[in-house]
Amino acid sequence: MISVDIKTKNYGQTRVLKDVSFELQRGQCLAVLGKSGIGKSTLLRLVAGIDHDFEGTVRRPEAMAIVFQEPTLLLWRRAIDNLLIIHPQLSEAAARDMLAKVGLGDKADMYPKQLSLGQQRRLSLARAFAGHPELLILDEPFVSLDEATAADMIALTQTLMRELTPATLFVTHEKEEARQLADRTLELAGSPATVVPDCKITEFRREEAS
Amino acid sequence: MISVDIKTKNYGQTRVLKDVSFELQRGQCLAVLGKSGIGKSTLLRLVAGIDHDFEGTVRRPEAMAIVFQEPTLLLWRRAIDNLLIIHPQLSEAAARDMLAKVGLGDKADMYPKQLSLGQQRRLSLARAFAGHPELLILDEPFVSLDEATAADMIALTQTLMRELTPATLFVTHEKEEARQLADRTLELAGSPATVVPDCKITEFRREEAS
Amino acid sequence: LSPADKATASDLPVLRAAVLKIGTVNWELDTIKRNGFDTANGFELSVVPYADNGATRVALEGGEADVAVADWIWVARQRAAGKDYVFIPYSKAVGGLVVPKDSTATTLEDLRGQKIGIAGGPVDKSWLILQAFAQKEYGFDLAAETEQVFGAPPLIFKAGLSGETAGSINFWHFLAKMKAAGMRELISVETAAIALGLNPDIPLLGYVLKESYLQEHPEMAKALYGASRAAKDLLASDDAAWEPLRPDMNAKTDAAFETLRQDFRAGIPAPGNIDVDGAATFFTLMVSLGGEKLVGGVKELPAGLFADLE
Amino acid sequence: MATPIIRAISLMALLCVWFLLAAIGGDPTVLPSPAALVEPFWQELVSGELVYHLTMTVARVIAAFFTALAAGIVLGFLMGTRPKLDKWLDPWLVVFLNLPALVLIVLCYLWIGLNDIAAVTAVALNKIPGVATIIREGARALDPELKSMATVFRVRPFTYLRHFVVPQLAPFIAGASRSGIAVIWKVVLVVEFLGRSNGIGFQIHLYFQLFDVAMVLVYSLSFIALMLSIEWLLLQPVEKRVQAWRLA
Amino acid sequence: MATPIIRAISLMALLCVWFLLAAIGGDPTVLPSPAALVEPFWQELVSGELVYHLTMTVARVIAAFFTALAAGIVLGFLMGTRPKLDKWLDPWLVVFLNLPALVLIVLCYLWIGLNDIAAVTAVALNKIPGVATIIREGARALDPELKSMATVFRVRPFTYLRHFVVPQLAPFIAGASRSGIAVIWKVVLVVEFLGRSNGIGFQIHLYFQLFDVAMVLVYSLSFIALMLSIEWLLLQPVEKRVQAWRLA
Ligand SMILES: Nc1ncnc2c1ncn2[C@@H]1O[C@H](COP(=O)(O)OP(=O)(O)OP(=O)(O)O)[C@@H](O)[C@H]1O
Ligand SMILES: Nc1ncnc2c1ncn2[C@@H]1O[C@H](COP(=O)(O)OP(=O)(O)OP(=O)(O)O)[C@@H](O)[C@H]1O
Ligand SMILES: [Mg+2]
Ligand SMILES: [Mg+2]
Repeated sequence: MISVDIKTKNYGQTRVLKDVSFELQRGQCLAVLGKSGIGKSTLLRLVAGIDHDFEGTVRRPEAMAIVFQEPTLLLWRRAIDNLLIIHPQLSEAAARDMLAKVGLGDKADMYPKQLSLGQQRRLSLARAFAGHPELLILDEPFVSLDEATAADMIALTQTLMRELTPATLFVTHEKEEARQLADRTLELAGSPATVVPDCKITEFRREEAS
Repeated sequence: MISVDIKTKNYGQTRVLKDVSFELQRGQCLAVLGKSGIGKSTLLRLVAGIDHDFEGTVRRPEAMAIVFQEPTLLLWRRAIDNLLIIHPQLSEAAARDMLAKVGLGDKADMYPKQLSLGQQRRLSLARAFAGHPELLILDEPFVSLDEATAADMIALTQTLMRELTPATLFVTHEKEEARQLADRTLELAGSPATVVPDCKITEFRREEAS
Repeated sequence: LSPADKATASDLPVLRAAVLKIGTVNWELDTIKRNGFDTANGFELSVVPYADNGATRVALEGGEADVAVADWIWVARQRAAGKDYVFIPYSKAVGGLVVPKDSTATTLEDLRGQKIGIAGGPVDKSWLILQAFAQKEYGFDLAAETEQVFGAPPLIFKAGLSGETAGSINFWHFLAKMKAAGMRELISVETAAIALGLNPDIPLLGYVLKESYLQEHPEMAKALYGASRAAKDLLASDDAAWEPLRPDMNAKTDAAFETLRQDFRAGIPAPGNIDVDGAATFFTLMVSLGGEKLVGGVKELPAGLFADLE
Repeated sequence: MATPIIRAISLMALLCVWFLLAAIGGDPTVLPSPAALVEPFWQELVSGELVYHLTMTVARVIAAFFTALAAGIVLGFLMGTRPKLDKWLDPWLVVFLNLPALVLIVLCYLWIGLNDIAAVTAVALNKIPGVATIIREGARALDPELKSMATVFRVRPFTYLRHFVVPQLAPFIAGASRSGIAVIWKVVLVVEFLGRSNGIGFQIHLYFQLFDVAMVLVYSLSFIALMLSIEWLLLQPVEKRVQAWRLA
Repeated sequence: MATPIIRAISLMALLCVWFLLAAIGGDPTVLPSPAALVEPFWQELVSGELVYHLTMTVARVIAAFFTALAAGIVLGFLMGTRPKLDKWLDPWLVVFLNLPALVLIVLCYLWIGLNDIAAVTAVALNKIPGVATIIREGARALDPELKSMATVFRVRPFTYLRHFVVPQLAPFIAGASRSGIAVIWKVVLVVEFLGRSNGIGFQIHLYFQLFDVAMVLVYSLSFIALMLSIEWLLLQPVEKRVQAWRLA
């Protein structure tokens, strides 16, 4: 359903990514691992179609949702409006419901700057979950959250993945998170970064099964 | 050396903090725990003297350094200048050295937006460490970093704490991090948030010793 | 200047004149300087050109100039408002109303329901006199029954030529150009004034000085008047005296140059003091026509308005 | 202190300064004291002149303002977001930005005729480049991350403009409108004295020719009073709502 | 395509439009074709008139521009960052923003005298409120988080202004300067025809009175040509450096 084949991605003179390719079917979840600054967010931006300046091809569905590494909210619109503007087909009740699910039931009428950073991140999560994405892209979605809240969010993500069966691509530094959510992992390493050969798309479920 | 006694802190009608008080000597490190949105960042802003709109008193030293939850960099100045502008007494060599310590040795001449988020956070850390703070305030400084990098940063922080012996106040969601860095922890809970009574300033070292 | 002249010139009182750089008064001032009529009358003329009438008045009021040019109705208004301005006649040239070459209009009445372009604004003297004339002659309310377009002189000039307006009232050197371009004078203000029983020989335009200045230089009024007369006499009689002025006259053709020279000569007033009674009649008419807007609060000609020149 | 009280005191202070200057100057024909304006003002008000000319001017200002603002915002936004287009249009912008008002006004009058369409066109043409210049800077500073977000979520163009772009441009629009309306009204004054037969500019120029400073001030200040009320009754409340998120 | 080429083509296109309009209009006294300007231009250039008047005008524009910009930025910054001060000064700002240029110019001339100090003062006074209005919006939009950062690290006021405030205000300053210099030059034109005996404004008005559109255009376009070169040789390179971080 989505197929990614990136030959090279440069920033100016610097080559950042080289030969990264994978496929992902609906319902599948791929975790992207790699150390800070390796090129994970860059990869996600290429996949999402934000950045077209690279060599290679990406096939992606139309309906996408994204959680950036930073919340990226409309600071001048209330929390609830941040959902409704992005998803015009969403009813207000459904939006409030979604806010409640991420623990922001009582913050619907606040401006983003009136929320703590963790709350802003959850708002950004709610925004991604409120649509019907066929491809869900999450860039470190659960940082800045305490353990309990993070667990809630992971559970919520799992529910969503089960209900809507999007293809999911997500970045994390926590092996544990990857294990809980992902079918497979893809680790980036090197300079320019490329897929680590020996563990090329490790398949957890199978691993676990074996 | 620093003494904090906050009676109440309101945002508009909402009371967020109530009766939070503690003291901290030079060389000591206090970890602030609590779930997302409880009021940790708010507390840090009161202690840092950014927000004066509260009831209570705070005594703090002059020389402070802070790492905000978000990088908060001068986007229009190169990485190295982000250190030199804030610390005019710093030599350029020292600044480059500090950048190398946080793993940004080759990124000195980049603008912040050319860095990955994790790199930006490390730049923000470098900025805090480059001065001679008597009070060091860190708001979730090690998120968005992979395990190895995070460990490096924690080690760096420990070195700095040993050399400069600032009083340190830091927020984290990772119990493990708190254990590594902090002498004591302070957990916030409730609404309005206040110090959790039973574990009022748990003292790790003593715990460990016992 | 010869060295001897220079020595005397520096001893003479200086009269600073603020004038519109393209104004006709420049022709006279130029002639005065060129022929030494100023030093001959015991002063030295220094001309400061400005690009706008308002600017010359600001210069006079602000003390940067000692003399400017205006009509005496304006001066009367200022005098009534407490300024110590006095008036020395310069020109009686007045305008008229011109219509396009192929216009069928023969009298003002024929302009009924049409547009008239007016350069001087609603209190333009020519416009006021023509209104009175239309009223008296035909019982026709010119202001009410035509549409007026007030605008900058060049725009009125152009609108007149293009036929956008059925009639135009403009400043006289523009009128000269309009006539040179084939437009026809429907009626001259002079004709209208005579019909209204006014003395057409009363010069409307003149030099304005401050009494305070004249107190310091008591001879200056007569000296300026003397120099002005000398220049006029020369310009009236001697075509050659015009040749050096020609580059500044902005006359593209010989015909235009001729018209300008003729009109200037026609505007030279008779020598001597102004006929105060005639001026008073004129002023009363202006008060009744222009009202407060034109003359301010005054109803009668303020005393001491005209400098004594004899 | 309550805002209306501050405003009143502040204006009073301005009035006092004026009284003082008038007293020091000592020449009511140069700067009449505020008290000396009451009568002429009343007179013009009762005669209906003031209201008539003010209405004409305001109508022109409004027409030109909205034309210039709309066109300027669109142009500035396009140039700010499309560097290629910007390169092509920039020379034109500089030329029209610096074309003297007089030239544009005269050309408009000569081509379109001595009428209000020409007047309003001239004023709008005068101000469009100025608005575009300011808005272009704002458009260049738009947050690229929000743009990315909109791309991924396939936000509709209109929604993008309304909820993403306009709020980010708000300070630029506010600045351009405020200083823009002031410039427009000043150009309207020129337009009116060059070729219209009514309006404040016509009156001001008339009384300036007559050197009647009191009347010039009466007419100038009437418009300023109007602008003050628009500022307080319309602009500032709207701005407060739009900027609420900053202060929350 | 290389920028200089684009600029050349773009200006050529403008020239073509003008040629066309002139041809359609068919009346060289209303809009002469560009070719008809060559001779008068050359004549004014050789006689030294053009250079003389241009120098005078440019000197006034520069003096007024820097005065207005400096004062306007300071005022706007203070009003934008101090809501209390803003409340007090806002009515004054609105009044001076909307005071007709004519009124200020005449008052300055009458008080200070018909000299260049009065002229420059009048122009600067005319533009300060406009600059302040735009900068105020920028100051209101300053990032409070960076301010907090500066507070904690005890950044010196001068450093704060230079490295925190100015870069954030840069788009507003750029917008205010560009549109500001254009307005200033236009007001200088008025100032010159109302009370100076030289400068482009003096010449333009003069030739307008004579209905010599060719000369009016010669003088207008000389200044515009100067502005284009300043734009290309000075402003745009500076802007490019200042905004480098956005494009990196
Ligand atoms: N300006 C504001 N106005 C109203 N409420 C606010 C404002 N700022 C913060 N709050 C509220 O105060 C509470 C505490 O916020 P704070 O940022 O201190 O949380 P936190 O403990 O740092 O959370 P996190 O771990 O998510 O960063 C939150 O519930 C937030 O909604
Ligand atoms: N605009 C740019 N210009 C130059 N280099 C860039 C630019 N953007 C990113 N980079 C570089 O590309 C590399 C990859 O960045 P990216 O944001 O993809 O890292 P990441 O894997 O997401 O890291 P993190 O875990 O810290 O978020 C980094 O080394 C960064 O410095
Ligand atoms: Mg990243
Ligand atoms: Mg926080």
